Amino acid sequence: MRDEKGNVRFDPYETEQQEWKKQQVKERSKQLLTIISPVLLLLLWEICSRTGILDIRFFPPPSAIITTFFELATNGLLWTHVSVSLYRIAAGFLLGVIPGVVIGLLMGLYAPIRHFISPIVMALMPIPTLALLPIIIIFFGIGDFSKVVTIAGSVFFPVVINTVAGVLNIEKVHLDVAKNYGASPKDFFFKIAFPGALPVMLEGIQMGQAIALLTIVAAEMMGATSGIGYLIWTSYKAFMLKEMFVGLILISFFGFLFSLFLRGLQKKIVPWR
Amino acid sequence: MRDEKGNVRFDPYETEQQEWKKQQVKERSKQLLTIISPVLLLLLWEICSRTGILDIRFFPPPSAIITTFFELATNGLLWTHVSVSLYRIAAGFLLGVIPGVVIGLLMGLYAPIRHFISPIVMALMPIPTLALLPIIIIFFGIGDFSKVVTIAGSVFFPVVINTVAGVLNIEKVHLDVAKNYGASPKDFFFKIAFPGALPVMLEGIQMGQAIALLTIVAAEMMGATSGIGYLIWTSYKAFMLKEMFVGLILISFFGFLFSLFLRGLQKKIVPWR
Amino acid sequence: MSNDVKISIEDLTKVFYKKNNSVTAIKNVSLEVEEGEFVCLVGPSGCGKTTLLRILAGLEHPSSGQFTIAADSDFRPLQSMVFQEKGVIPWLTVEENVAFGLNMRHLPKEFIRKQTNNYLKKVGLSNFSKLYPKELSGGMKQRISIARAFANDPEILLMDEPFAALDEQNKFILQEELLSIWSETKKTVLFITHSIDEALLLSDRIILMSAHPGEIVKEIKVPIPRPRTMEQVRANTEMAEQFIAIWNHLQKEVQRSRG
Amino acid sequence: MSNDVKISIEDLTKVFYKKNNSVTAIKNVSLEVEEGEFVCLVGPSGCGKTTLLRILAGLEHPSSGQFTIAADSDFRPLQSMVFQEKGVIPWLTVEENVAFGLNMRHLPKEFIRKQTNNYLKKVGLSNFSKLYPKELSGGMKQRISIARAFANDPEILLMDEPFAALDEQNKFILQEELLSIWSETKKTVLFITHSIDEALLLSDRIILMSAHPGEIVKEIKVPIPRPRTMEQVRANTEMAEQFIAIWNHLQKEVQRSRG
Amino acid sequence: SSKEKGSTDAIDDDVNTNNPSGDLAPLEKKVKVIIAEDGAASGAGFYIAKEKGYFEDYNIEVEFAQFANSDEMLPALASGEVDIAGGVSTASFFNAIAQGIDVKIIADKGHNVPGKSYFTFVIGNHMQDVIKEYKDFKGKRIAISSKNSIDEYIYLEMLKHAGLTQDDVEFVLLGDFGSMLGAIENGSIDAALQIEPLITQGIENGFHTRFGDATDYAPESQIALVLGSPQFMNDEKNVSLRFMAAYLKGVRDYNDAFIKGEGKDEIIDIMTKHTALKDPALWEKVFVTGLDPDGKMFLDDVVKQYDAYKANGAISGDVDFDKAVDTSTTEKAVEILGAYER
Ligand SMILES: Nc1ncnc2c1ncn2[C@@H]1O[C@H](COP(=O)(O)OP(=O)(O)OP(=O)(O)O)[C@@H](O)[C@H]1O
Ligand SMILES: Nc1ncnc2c1ncn2[C@@H]1O[C@H](COP(=O)(O)OP(=O)(O)OP(=O)(O)O)[C@@H](O)[C@H]1O
Ligand SMILES: [Mg+2]
Ligand SMILES: [Mg+2]
Repeated sequence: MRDEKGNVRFDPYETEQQEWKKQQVKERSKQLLTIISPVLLLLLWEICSRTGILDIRFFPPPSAIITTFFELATNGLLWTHVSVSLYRIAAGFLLGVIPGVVIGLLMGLYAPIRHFISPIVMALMPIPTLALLPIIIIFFGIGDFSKVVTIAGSVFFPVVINTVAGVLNIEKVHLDVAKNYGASPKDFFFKIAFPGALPVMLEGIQMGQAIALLTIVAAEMMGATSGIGYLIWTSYKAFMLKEMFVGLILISFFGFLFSLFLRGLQKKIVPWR
Repeated sequence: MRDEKGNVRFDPYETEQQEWKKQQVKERSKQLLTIISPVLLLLLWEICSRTGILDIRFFPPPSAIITTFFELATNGLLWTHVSVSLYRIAAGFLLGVIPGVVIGLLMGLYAPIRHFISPIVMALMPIPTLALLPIIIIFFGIGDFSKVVTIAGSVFFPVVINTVAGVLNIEKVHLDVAKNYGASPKDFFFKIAFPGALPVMLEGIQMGQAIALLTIVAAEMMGATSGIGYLIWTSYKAFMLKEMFVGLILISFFGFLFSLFLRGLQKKIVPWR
Repeated sequence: MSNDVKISIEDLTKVFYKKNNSVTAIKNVSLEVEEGEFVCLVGPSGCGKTTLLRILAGLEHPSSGQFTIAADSDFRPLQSMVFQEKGVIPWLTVEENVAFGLNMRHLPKEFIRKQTNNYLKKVGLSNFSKLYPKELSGGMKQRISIARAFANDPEILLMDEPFAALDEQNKFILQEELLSIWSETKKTVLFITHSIDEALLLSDRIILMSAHPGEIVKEIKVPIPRPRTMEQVRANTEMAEQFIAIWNHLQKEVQRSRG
Repeated sequence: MSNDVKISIEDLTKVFYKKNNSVTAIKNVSLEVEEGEFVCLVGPSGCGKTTLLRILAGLEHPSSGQFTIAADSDFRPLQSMVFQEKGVIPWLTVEENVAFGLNMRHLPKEFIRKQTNNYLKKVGLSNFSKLYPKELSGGMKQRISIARAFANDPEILLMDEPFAALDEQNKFILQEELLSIWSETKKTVLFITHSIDEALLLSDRIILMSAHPGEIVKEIKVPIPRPRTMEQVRANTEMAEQFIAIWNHLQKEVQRSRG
Repeated sequence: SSKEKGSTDAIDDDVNTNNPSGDLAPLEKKVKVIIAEDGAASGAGFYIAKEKGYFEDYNIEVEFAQFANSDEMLPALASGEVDIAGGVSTASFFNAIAQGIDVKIIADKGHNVPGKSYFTFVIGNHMQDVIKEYKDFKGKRIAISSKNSIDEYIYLEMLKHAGLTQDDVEFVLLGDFGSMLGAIENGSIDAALQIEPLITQGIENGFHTRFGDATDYAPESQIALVLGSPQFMNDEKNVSLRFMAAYLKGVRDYNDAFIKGEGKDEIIDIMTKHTALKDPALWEKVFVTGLDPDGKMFLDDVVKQYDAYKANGAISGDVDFDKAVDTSTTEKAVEILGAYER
């Protein structure tokens, strides 16, 4: 395009469209990277264990692990493990989140409760689940419930801490609004405190989800007869590393899935963010 | 005080001073609660195990645990365990935090790196430490270093994730300021990206500290000959529950201490907050 | 306009006491506001305007002195406050925000719906009623805050610099809207502002305060008849004089409190 | 004041292209600013003022057209921007913030120290040099932003509503300070504001823009001699006319863009 | 650690009573041997030999590396991180060998002494009136600490002995023995295959009572084995021979103490130092691990166990026992020390 003076002129709209298209290509190549990187990692692993850079006895190549995965999948055992673990994770997660939220809200709203409970939370939090297993067995036996409790125990702490932080971080002006418009304690709780704390609370819940998965092996170490953690632990103890890696990859897969799921849920639950 | 009309009048200054004093008393009683609550818990435990509500064989009363603590302390063994574990925690913590911060900053600053690495981080994060122990032993042997690596591995993830979040959360206007004033890449990194990400990063480090403690038992389950985790594990296996509880209480104590320490450090490191 | 006293403030003092330093925010403030009057409170920053309003709003206790708000009806709340932009509650939709006061009073659903829709229409937000505040501009958020307070139908309205964060053009549009709603409802309003133009445009009476401790030092009746326009305010030479008078007072107070 | 052209903007257009809707932020903007001139850009919200400034500041690329900033000296940076309050970097002390541009240019330490102290004194922040911004009021933060830009000694200064967030009294104090520093340095300034009073008080020339797409529709020379005071601006009837003219233009543009 | 080991050329097995050990000459250079341990009493031979200076006599320095259980030692052993380990017979162990992890089975590290089994069944107090005979296990919940291992093997032998099938009882996998105490106390399980000293401690604390004796149905079960890393056994024969000689001396002292009752106090002293059982009085009560003074193992039983795991599908690949079992060093050491007088 040339203007009256004969200079080359560019249509600004076209220029920006070109720019935008370039941007889009870049964007897509980034997304591609996200898919490529795990594939690349697996490929590297495959090559390393085939060429002997990785000890094949300890690191069976992904192809072998996938074969094992299909074997386990076809004989149906895998689904038992997966469904049992998912049930325990879900139940443990809920059993940790619900009291975590309730106690967290109470702590956030009432300073004496907060001052009373927080040192206990601080003291109990660093105690590793692994060390609590015997105590859990004594109290809750060896059934499914003890696994659920184990998971719940580790989910509880991040949820409680973030819920308290969430309540304390509610902007003062919103408390003023509630007071000025005469909110009753009940209304205050449900219309201000709970939704106000929700975003930070959900961060804690997201963390709780990660921890629930991290705990499943410890939870299913004892008294279990199935579950992904059981699969990992017994395979490992029987030196069936391919089976162990199937379990690890399953956990990693579910971790990924749950994260995405919770992020999606978060958008639904806090649409105002 | 009475004004000219004979009404009782209050000196506003005095009224507020009284109010303030009342507030102070309240404040102090809250602090008292914070001290009372763990004491109360221990007392309850003592009473329960003395009256048989708690099975004394599984839950030795705190008094007995304290006696054991002093026995272990006087024969010097305890200090070996504590110092060895503290060393491992400190080293593992650093070994997790430093790469976590560096990789996190790179991921935050360079989108392609972020897109490439984040799926790997997401996939590896849910894998429980417990299941990684054999792999760690293969790579790093059974010496102290393998324990340090175990701890580092679990510290790494929260730090990396929060560092990325920290960088991405830097206010756009600060990036504009840097660009407008012609910051070089190096200056940008050290004057904007790093300090800008620091507050969120420190949250991740705080979380990493908690996880380092949670991991110590798993880390010292294998190939260790001392350490608090070792103490807990071997005492438990030998059904020496008093010793086990000494270990648990030590962990809980250090967890408390580290939290306070890091909170203090945080105030020093980010004085602008 | 009747001559009944609606707000009566008597010798109000507020001291913020802390261990090492205590601040007397307001000192011996006495003021009467008539039913239906629109009063602006103007004064240098930190002179205690917000503190006074918060005491009236029940968000702060006075250290000494008292105030009364005359109640015409048992069903009405005594006062409602128009907060700044940030006072809009982000997790409630536009509609829910406007209905907030009514919901807190657990009025009949149908009544709430009608009242809310009515005020949504008045501030031009009917089409946005289901949106969350984050999707709205600053001016629209401020409209929510105003609608919320008016919808609550209180005896008096308290406003603390509701338009401070808006740009000049938006500010004026909202000022006009506020005046139009106010003239329909004839509420008694106590309004804080730093903007002399705003005070001149909106109020029947301007109360000038001194730098801290905040005391009332002067009252100015605004002489222009309503409805007013900004052009009138700017063109009127009497107003220009008033402006400069207030301006000089504030400059002096600011200098004094800095020096 | 020389008559050299300092900023020359030629037929600048900026389109924000998105998949479904594209916005033409500014369209065919041509403008010349003389050396040492103080020019205010006034226009309805969303008309592309910020976009234009960001292009000059090198923070955005134009879609078509070009601009040049005449450089007197090789050592000076071409432009520096005064950002709003939030542009003050919270993890740098007041001093470090003011020295930011100089530090980025890695000038000699001693020079930086002198230049920084000089401008800290000019904006009255010498006593606060070691504090972090969070400890300062909004007005003081804005002083940092101004000192930072002036200390950098650029060919031209770009300011995007630097005083929008301040209250009226503080705003005026800062306006006076800005004028005093400006009159010492005689920098070329391009200043965005929504406040007509501000534009009348500060500028040599006011450029009026239309609602989007942003085009320049009118230029107004401000006739009052410097130094000016707010009293003069308010008392002067010619100014009052100017005010109302601009005011009406803006009201019309706002109505048009809403309709 | 293997790089610093002594020469590997010719085996120096000359016996000379003037040597500090009274038999083989000490190594020219001090050599460090790392032993993987899990704190079990079956490591007695190592502890005693260390404390009584039998290793030192040969200029061997030993270092113990603690593991939670023996399976976790295998990777460390195969990669040469440790030289010696105690292995409990498990599918994992055979699997590792079958998949190319080269370890050598060299000597006995634990078997049940008839009538005094250190690894046997216990029943909860709530079962005392219910379980009188082995067949009464029918319908009960029995905890075993691992599958496809000596534990399950003994369990299955017991069921066979009781005339029960696996479907007749409820199998519970409970990862470690400590947890069995809690589980049996609160009634989550009815019986458990428990190990000393937890058996005795559990009896003392009233959690459970011993039920029968494992030698009733599994008389010659090889429970634990001493394992050597292939490098250590093949390339450092001078060291491994001396190591084994010292170990056997330790084991013999142990037998002297617990079987013959000679020098018991000193041995108990050593045991309290190295194991988690710190109470000397309790050592008088526990049924100690049987350790053969000549290092002999029930090899037939090892093969039988292997076959059982294999039949269970728990093993992929095959173990060549000729390659995996290497008792030559042990036999040579016995030759040098002379047979133990029982
Ligand atoms: N909660 C509080 N604790 C201590 N001092 C306070 C508190 N609230 C206000 N003050 C002090 O009281 C004085 C008056 O504050 P107030 O906010 O009422 O002023 P203002 O007139 O609203 O100022 P602005 O125009 O800046 O909004 C100030 O000196 C302030 O520092
Ligand atoms: N990065 C961007 N992407 C898309 N559209 C943009 C972007 N930046 C600005 N715009 C659009 O360009 C137009 C002009 O915006 P700009 O911020 O320049 O206006 P303004 O005159 O500064 O407004 P205000 O007075 O409110 O500051 C607006 O319609 C805006 O929505
Ligand atoms: Mg105020
Ligand atoms: Mg703008």
